Amino acid sequence: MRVVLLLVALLLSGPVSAQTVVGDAIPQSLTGEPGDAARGRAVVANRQVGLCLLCHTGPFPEERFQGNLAPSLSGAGARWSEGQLRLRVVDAGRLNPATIMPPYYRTEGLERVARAFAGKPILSAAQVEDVVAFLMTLKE
Amino acid sequence: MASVLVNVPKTAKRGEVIEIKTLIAHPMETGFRAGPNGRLIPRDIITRFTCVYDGAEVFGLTLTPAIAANPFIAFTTVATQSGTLVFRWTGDNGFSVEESASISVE
Amino acid sequence: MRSLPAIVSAGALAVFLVTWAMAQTADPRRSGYQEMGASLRAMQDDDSANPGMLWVGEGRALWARREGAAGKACADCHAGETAMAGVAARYPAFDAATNRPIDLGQRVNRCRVEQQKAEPLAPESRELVALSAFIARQSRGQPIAPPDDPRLRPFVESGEALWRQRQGQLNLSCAQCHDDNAGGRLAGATIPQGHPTGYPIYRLEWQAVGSLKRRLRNCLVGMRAEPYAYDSAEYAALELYLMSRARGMAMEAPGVRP
Amino acid sequence: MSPSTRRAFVIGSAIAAVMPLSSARATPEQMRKAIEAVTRGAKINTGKVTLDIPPLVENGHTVPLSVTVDSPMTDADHVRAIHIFNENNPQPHVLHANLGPRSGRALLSTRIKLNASQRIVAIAELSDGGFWSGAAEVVVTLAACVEEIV
Repeated sequence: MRVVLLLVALLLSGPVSAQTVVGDAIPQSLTGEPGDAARGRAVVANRQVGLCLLCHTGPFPEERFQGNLAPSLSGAGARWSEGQLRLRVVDAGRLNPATIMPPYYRTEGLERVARAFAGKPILSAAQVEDVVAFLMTLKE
Repeated sequence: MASVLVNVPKTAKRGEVIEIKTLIAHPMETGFRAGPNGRLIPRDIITRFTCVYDGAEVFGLTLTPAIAANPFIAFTTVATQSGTLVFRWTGDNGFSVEESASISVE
Repeated sequence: MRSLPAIVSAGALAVFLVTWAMAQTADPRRSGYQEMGASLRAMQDDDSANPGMLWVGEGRALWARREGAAGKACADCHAGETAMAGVAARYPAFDAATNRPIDLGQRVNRCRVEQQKAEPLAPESRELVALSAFIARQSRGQPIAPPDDPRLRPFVESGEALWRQRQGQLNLSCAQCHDDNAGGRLAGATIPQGHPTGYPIYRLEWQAVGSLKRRLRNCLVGMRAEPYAYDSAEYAALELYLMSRARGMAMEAPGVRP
Repeated sequence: MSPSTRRAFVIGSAIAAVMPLSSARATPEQMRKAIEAVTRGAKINTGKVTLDIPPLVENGHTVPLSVTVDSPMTDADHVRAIHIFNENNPQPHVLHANLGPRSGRALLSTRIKLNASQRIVAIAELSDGGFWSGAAEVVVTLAACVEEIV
């Protein structure tokens, strides 16, 4: 058990773990585990962590002042597969280089990142999985 | 140096209601905010503003941390006679500023 | 000397005329002033309610104060409330001594060092911001008029390149928000087009007056990018590009912005 | 400044800077008690008081507010005091102003801080001992591109 934990720690200690892109999707979980939709909802709604509602609207009746720069998150889980959502969260720029959507799980190829954030992705692998799990619940 | 702006009409007719506007530079630190070290920044606010005109206090305001920084206070008074309006702001840490403006009443 | 109310109404009239003229030519550019609610517009419009005027007043006092080994005041050379009219509308300008553009605050410091024999003021210090506000106030209503100096052209171009460069952990460029998505809502805030019409501005978020550089710094911090040093060539280039982009728009200093 | 102390990186949320401690917030109940402390339990009539405050506030740091009271402001019939209360800042009693017949009109303008959308109440104390009130609902939006505390 101790050995396994150590391996996980090593894998997660790098800036980002490897991802395999297949078509327009990342089929495999970044952590090897399914995410938690409730935690994912909290990440999406948090304006300091997920930042999502600065640009997107979504089914968050308790959240005032959602942005209108990007499509509504409602129905995301019906429009896209889990793997497609994962790639869009990890690095939407791979699908649309001009997107304003930040790359949530990429540390390479960024310019002049503030010292406090250098080498760190916006979300951890576990947070990405939680967000993907939550988005998959948005069927309408 | 506390920076102050008061706007009082130079002249008025006797009995006319005049509007007075004041601004004063002050941080109005609430005492509820944490500084960069995580500790609360001590309260530093103006607590009282008065206007004395023709020997009487014609307006007074008690301020709390909820008043915005660089307080703006506007009110009215009746032009009674030519003379001086004296404005005074007092507050935490011995803050005390006085400014005056003269008015000519016909 | 003209009375202050006369200057105020002349300035307000000029703002109106420039804005009106722009409306006639269907200029799509909008000042951040136009994105604000009525109460904040009223706060800017009334000099006896605009908190930025506190800084203008401090700047006026500093303008008249003797400084440095030369014992000279700014007012000894530039007397009166209108001596600097139009000047802020023409900065940043090319500085032959350093072969690069300098902004208004840097120009004030040049005068302090060379004429007053005084220490330069720190960038974004209360004194420098106050002096800048006093100077910029004298250009209110005048059209933004960056100098047509060929030596500035490469800096305008590098400023535009910086404007379009993605940066920070969020990988955003200025242009993505303020060109492509201006008028949209970032959470509760309407994204302005980013014209430097009101600087220095009293920003409610700061509860103080600050320069365009401080505002640019805010955006960089928001993008999670490393801010430039205050006296860097990058800010001067960005300022220069923004002034050229806003050419002809009316100066509003001291503006009020959320 | 160490990274952990920065409040930066926040594109939204001016709230932390205004009043960071959620435990320090007042409640509608505390506002009711603060009002009672002023009126000493007297009946509060609705009317006469107009509270002018923008329904949509762009930054809670500085919210312009005006109160006018319908009163002749004579020796016999005038407003003695105007109070402002809120239900969500750390302290419910925001200010009180002393007025009198020499005010000419019952008018007060100032600017306050609001840490969230909430209800604001203005109460006027008249020379006959009566209390009158007016209220307004205010929605506070979040500032964009907030700077860290310097």
